[in-house]
Amino acid sequence: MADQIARRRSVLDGWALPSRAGLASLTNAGTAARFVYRGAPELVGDAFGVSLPTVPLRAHAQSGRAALWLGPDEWLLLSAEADGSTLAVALSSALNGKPAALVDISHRQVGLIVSGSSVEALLNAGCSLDLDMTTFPVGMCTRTLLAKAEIVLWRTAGDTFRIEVARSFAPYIVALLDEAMHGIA
Amino acid sequence: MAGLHRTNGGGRVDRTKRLSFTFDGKAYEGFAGDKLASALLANGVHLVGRSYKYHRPRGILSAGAEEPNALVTVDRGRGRTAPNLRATQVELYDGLVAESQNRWPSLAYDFGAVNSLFSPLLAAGFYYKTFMGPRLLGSNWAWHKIYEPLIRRAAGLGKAPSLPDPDRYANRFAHCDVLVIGAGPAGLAAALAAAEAGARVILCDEQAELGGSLLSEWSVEIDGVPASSWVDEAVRTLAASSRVTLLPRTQAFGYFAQNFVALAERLTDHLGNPDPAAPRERLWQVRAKEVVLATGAIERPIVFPDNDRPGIMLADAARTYVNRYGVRPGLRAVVIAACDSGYAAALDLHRAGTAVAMVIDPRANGDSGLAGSVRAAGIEVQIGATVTATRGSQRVSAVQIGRAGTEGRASTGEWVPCDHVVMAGGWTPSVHLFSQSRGKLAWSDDAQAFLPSAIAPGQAQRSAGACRGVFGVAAALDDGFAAGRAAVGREPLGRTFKVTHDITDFRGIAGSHGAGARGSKAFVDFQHDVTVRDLKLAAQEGFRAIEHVKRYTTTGMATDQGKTSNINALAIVADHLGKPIPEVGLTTFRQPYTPVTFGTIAGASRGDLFDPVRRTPCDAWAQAQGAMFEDVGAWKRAHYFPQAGEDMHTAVARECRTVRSAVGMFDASTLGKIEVVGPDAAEFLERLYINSFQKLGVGRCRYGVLLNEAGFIIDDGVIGRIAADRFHVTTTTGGAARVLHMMEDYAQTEFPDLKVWLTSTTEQWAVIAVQGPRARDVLAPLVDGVDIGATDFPHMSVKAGRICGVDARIFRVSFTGELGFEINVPADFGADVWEAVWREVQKHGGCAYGTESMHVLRAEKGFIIVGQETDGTVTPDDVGLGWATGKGKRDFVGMRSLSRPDMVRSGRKQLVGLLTADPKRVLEEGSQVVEGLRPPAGTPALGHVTSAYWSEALGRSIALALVADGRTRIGTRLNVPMPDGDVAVDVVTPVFLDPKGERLNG
Amino acid sequence: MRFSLFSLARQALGGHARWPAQWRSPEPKAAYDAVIVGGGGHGLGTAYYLAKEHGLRNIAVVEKGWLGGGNTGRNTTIIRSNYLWEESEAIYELSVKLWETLSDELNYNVMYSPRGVMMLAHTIHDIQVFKRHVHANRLAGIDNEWLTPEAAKDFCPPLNISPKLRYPVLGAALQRRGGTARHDAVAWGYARAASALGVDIIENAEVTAIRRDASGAVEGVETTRGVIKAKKVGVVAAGHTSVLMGMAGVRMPLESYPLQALVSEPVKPVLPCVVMSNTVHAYVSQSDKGELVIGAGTDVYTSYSQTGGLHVSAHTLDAICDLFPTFRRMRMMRNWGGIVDVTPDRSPIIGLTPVPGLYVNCGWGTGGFKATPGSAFVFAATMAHGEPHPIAAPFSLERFTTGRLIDEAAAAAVAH
Amino acid sequence: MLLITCPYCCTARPESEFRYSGEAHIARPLEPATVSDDDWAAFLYMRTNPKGLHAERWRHIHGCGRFFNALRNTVTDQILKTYPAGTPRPGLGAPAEGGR
Ligand SMILES: Cc1cc2nc3c(=O)[nH]c(=O)nc-3n(C[C@H](O)[C@H](O)[C@H](O)COP(=O)(O)OP(=O)(O)OC[C@H]3O[C@@H](n4cnc5c(N)ncnc54)[C@H](O)[C@@H]3O)c2cc1C
Ligand SMILES: NC(=O)c1ccc[n+]([C@@H]2O[C@H](COP(=O)([O-])OP(=O)(O)OC[C@H]3O[C@@H](n4cnc5c(N)ncnc54)[C@H](O)[C@@H]3O)[C@@H](O)[C@H]2O)c1
Ligand SMILES: Cc1cc2nc3c(=O)[nH]c(=O)nc-3n(C[C@H](O)[C@H](O)[C@H](O)COP(=O)(O)O)c2cc1C
Ligand SMILES: [Zn+2]
Repeated sequence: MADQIARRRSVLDGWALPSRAGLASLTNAGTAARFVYRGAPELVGDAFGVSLPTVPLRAHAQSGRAALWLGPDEWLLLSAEADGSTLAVALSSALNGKPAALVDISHRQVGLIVSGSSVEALLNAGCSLDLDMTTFPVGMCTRTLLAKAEIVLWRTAGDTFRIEVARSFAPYIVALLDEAMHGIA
Repeated sequence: MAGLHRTNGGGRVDRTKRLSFTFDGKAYEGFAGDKLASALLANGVHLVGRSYKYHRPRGILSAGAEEPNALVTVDRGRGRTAPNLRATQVELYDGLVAESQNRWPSLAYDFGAVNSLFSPLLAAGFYYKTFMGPRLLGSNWAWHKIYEPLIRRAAGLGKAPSLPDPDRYANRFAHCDVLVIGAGPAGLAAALAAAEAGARVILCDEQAELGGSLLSEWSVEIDGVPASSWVDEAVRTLAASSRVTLLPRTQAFGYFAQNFVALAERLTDHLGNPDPAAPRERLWQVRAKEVVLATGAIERPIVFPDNDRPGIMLADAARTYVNRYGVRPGLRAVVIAACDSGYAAALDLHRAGTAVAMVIDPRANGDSGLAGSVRAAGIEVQIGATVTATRGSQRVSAVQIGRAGTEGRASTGEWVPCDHVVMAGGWTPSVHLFSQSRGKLAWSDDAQAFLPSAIAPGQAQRSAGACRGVFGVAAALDDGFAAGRAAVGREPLGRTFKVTHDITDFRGIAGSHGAGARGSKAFVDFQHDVTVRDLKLAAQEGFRAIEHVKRYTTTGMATDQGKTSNINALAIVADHLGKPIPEVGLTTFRQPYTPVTFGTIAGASRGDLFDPVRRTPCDAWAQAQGAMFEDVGAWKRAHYFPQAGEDMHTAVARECRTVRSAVGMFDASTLGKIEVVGPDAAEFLERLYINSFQKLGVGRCRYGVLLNEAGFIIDDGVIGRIAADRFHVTTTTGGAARVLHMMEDYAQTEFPDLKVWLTSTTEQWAVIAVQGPRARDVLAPLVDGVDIGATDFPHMSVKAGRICGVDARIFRVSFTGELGFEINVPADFGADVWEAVWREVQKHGGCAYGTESMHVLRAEKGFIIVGQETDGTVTPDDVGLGWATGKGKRDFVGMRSLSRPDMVRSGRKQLVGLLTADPKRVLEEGSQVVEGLRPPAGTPALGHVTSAYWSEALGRSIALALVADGRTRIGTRLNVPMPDGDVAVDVVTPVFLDPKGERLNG
Repeated sequence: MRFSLFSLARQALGGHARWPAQWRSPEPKAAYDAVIVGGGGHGLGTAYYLAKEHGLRNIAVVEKGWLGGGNTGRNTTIIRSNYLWEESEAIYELSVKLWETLSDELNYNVMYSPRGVMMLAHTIHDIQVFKRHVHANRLAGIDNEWLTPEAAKDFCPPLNISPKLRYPVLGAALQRRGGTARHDAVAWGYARAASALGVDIIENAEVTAIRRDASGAVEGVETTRGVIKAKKVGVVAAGHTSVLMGMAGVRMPLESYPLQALVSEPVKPVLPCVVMSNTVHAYVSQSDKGELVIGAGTDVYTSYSQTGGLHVSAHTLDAICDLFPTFRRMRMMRNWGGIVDVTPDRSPIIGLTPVPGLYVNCGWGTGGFKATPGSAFVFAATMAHGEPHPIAAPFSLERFTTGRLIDEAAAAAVAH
Repeated sequence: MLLITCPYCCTARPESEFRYSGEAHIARPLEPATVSDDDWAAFLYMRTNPKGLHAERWRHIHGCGRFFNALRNTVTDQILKTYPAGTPRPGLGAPAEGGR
């Protein structure tokens, strides 16, 4: 029996996340349970508590859980709980034997919250999408690029986005947004 | 600082704000709002540069981006040096330090001017014809040793900075409904119209102030107010709208497919004391639904003999200096007017107090409506006359007037003394961006210019104002307004602006107006010193395509890209060939419109932002231990862990020894991992890999080899079956993304019938390899929920269990030949679990080892590294992996290629081991293997050394090599020729250690 | 008229009025013994060597635009022969040997400038690959040497060898005989020399069809300036090869991509050699006129547009600025593109085709300028004799069926 | 930077989100083992490489991850249609999309 229990250490631990007064700031979204679900959306049933969006580039979110459309057979399931094992069991048993794939990726990536009145300009330093509210409304999500790193970008409020990024790319994203803060006004 | 050359008031400079600056070390003063050029002119300085080839004295020709002559270096110190800036664009700030270029020892006394003596020799293309002999010391000797170095030293304008650039550069992607480029009357009106309709508008102009040519107007009134006040009001209106982005100091430099336009914004160069942390420039990458090009037109010089002396200037520039900057460039002017802007300039100069000696109009029937006003001002106007010669060493002092059409003949016309010559050759619409967007240009006889015609497919744009030949303020405003409305899908309103004192004749003339007497030069391309004679010589020598003329004479190839010269050059060539201009055609417009700073394009990509630095969860520990790292793809991997006093070789020897004798731990987190899930997962892998997977039991692993369809190895890795429908596939570090992409390709497009899904889990898991006879002892106290004992957990199996209380996938695999495990834990636990394992490892006298030891350990076992033993030309059989091929498989990716003739021939290179006769000698990777001793140059190689190490376990060097028919050569001696002599090697099987694999069981 | 300092001086006295056209511009004849399609360096060179070495004088070069307007006039002019495989070494080294005397041979100064080509290694893998080249080249008698980072900096002072670089310079392979040449002069020099030997050079004539007789053999070409008969047709059309071979019903293992290059404003000499880095994608030298000549990458998609995306040049400038931080304030003056025909193994195709009488020389991709003289020399021999010159033989079309590829890409990435 | 309409995301995205994957409609032989060397070489290497309309494969790799096909004019780089992988090359009867 192990006499030591490992602690969790996020790749963001120890990083001073940049902000620029009044314009934009970056915060750690904190630990979350994450799954990639691939297969037919209806197979998940009610097990997740949030229905899987079938409209492209949409996220459904409700009481700490969110399902983000990533592709026609791929969703990112996010849950604001640190330990996803119960959820994993629930989902697996709902899927039991059905042709689909559920993969736990809780540690694969981290979440960053970017917000502020200049959030669009800040993100547009590296993201080439049109982030205007008319073309990228609240509730829209997509996989895309932020400069040289792939991210999932999700608008959670008018002036707030959540970025999901693979853990080894997180320092790059933070440094890039730090640099970009010099260029916004 | 009133001085002779400042007007008494007027203009857009702020006369209350004096700024001091230096040019070539001499101190001067100017006003806020001045450009370096206007401030120099205000101080009576005309000589600002030397030409490229002949080092002729040159002055300020224009007042804008098209300037070919007045190039300076601005130095702000500490790496903030910028060569080749146009003085006409450099905004004055207090303390500005500018230097002239391409002269030695000084601008006034330039030694390079001796080139003028040789100028008869330096005709177009001269260097192709000479510098080939003498052949004293072999062909080309003199060229290499004498001429080329001389030519190089003479070439170039400014000097490249010698210190790294400390500034930052920003980037912004933007989208809009309408991007308006150019903020003259046409652009402002277009922006107003689009903004009125509520559209998202970006309006950019390369100049510091919006307003374009209106800023240079004195008498024009628009809707009852002076042009300049109208501009201020229009800008205020636009600025008030939140949907409008105004970008002064921003040139649109590139127009790409699908309305993608690149803009470069200057942010700090105009400031005296910029924040050193603020970005210097910003790249805007704009995707616009519609683009309105309102880029105006550029005035052409008139080509007459010695038309390049300082003091000779474009008419529009003269008007701009007088009207916008309150500067009188000369005291006594001669105006050559082939269109209205010349007459207008005469009036403006006259009003500002310059004595206008004469206006001459080279057109036989030159009848400007303005001639009357000019005469009324008491200025003599000569029609059908031109300048046939000029005088003045560092500034024009007189011009000789002759009849137009007296080309080439010495004329005996009168000499008119002057210190300023103003020329208005006509206007060339700025179609650069339109043409870059791959729109078609058509020659207009009417406008005597190339104008935008068909728009390229996929682009949505319109041109307005002078850039499409619609001249005159009123017409430009109306045209712009209509374009702005059309861009947002509205009907034209038929709005007309009321404009007084407009001028409308901008056509002018193009071509040469006299090459002049021998010894004189009529310049077409000022910056590259291309004369009328050069152009004619090119045509005479058979360079008839305009593209050939350009390349043979270099006309239009200087930093101004021929903005003022291309049409004149074209007209001269057309005239010489007796062809109409459109038949001769134009050279290609390319980005950038004017030069763009490298840094602006590179942006934030420097240092660690050049490419993301990927680090593993265990990396901080390795850094703290003083590990040395190597780059593998974007990853930093611990290469070795030197202890005090150790170099790489001693560290690696120690690490290897420790693994073989006790235990070592290794961070394998960078290995690619793909979770392959679905009822058809096994069948899918069966079709991709050479191996069989259908029968692989749950909990078992297999070494998989992946080929491309050409039959060559591209990746490998251990694949574990986690459940009937779930595999944990590992790939090489560098191959992870490539393999996943390839798998998706086959899953989606070749085998869509299979129910299988792929998910990257590379970063989900931290992977800690524990290898060595004590590996099990290390792990035993840490794991629970799983039996890692020998019987229950054989080599090549995988189990779920817990380590340090954390759910883990534990593999029993070995890349060292020792008893080994690879622990996969969720990445956030990686660092802690690593440290826990480390504590155990230390108890057993173990160590952490890096990639170098990993390479040695696997080489001792003859395991290949994809990318080292393979190079994209190697089949499984070549490296002895034929055994891995699933028996009886009908197909897998690359299988068919393995039976192509070249794959089954004899003589293929095969993996073997090499042992040097001298056991201490470590071969060099990449060295060649041959048969005989002292091979003469040209001896074919049998193969090459792929891996070579000092093997601590064997106490000697080892090497792997790919050698033709290598397996049949086992037992023979070959030679590796090195610069210091031959190295004898014996060919052996590639497994150096424990061929039976007994150590796997610890 | 021979070119020399003497003739230049004499002509100067006469106001340069008597220089003749450098090549004749005749009307096309109805038939020739051989027609070369494509007036780039390779095509013009082929015509020159056919006339000079094989006595074939009744031949024509047919060019759709202006001579040298294809990739010959668009490339970054890097010349080197330090390739990996023996087949490649042979043809590129033949070329370098010809470059060394080409100005004399053609009586046209092509400004071959062996300033040294330095290829930077940034990873251990790079070191392995470049050392393999160094050893292979040494065995073949081709100069190529290994430099430490310090030696690399000595050779090229503005180079950044700081270990803090994102991808630090770990060493370099240097070929001192490598360098650059004046691209346009190569086309003009071959044209002038070929024309003097009787070759007809026909510009503004686009080949629109390839005629074959009943037996399937080549009979001639149709052009926008009329039909031209010939029993031998050599297609040397670089990026347009697939289009031309398609006219004869032959599918090719080629894809045509836009490849970009750019130049900075001219500055006084700062960069004494050619620097290449495949890992970070930077290729830079300084021209005789002072511009930094920078090679960018290809776009990812096939295209005949002769332009390319901004991100492609941006990617290169990122790398240039990192390797040469003093160049960050330099400015891009012009950016352009060419169309390069790329083979699966990044080696050229030289030789016979399934159509009797039809020969092809293509697939030089991003790196064929350096090969111009050698390629033309062996292709001329191949066309003259109807069988591959020994150096050309390995570069046959059949290799794609047998699998005997000459893969220069696998080991080396881009090959300028 | 081309703008490509992904048929799965139903929006136009910059080329940087995509990976080009060569000519479309080159089917992998169902029984490779029975194919001649020549035909296998044709499958591996021979390409149309047309100057004009090109049916080609793209993957929205930094988006939805799907492969799809596009009809693009290689002279103008204009993309006239995008369509799912596995469906036949469409005609161009319908007005061109992807451009204006
Ligand atoms: C940006 C860039 C950088 C490069 N850098 C280097 C480098 O540094 N070093 C190096 O060695 N190589 C380099 N290359 C590659 C090199 O330029 C080419 O491999 C080489 O120039 C090809 O020469 P060519 O004579 O075969 O082709 P081209 O010069 O392209 O000649 C082919 C000719 O065929 C003509 N043609 C096409 N179709 C027809 C038709 N139907 N009828 C009549 N004529 C036709 C074309 O108009 C063209 O003039 C580079 C290429 C580019 C584009
Ligand atoms: N001052 C004169 O003598 C003069 C000269 C020419 C035209 N005009 C008058 O000007 C009117 C034409 O107005 P217009 O609006 O068409 O042209 P304009 O010359 O007034 O404005 C064009 C503007 O575009 C800007 N520009 C050009 N290329 C650019 C680029 N790539 N990026 C960013 N900005 C760029 C220029 O800086 C300029 O401000 C006519 O009324 C004509 O009568 C007057
Ligand atoms: C080695 C080299 C150097 C060049 N130097 C210059 C230069 O100094 N000035 C310039 O305007 N163009 C220069 N060019 C680019 C040409 O002007 C032109 O862009 C190129 O030949 C492609 O032709 P196109 O742009 O007309 O399509 C150079 C091209 C090459 C290949
Ligand atoms: Zn998509």
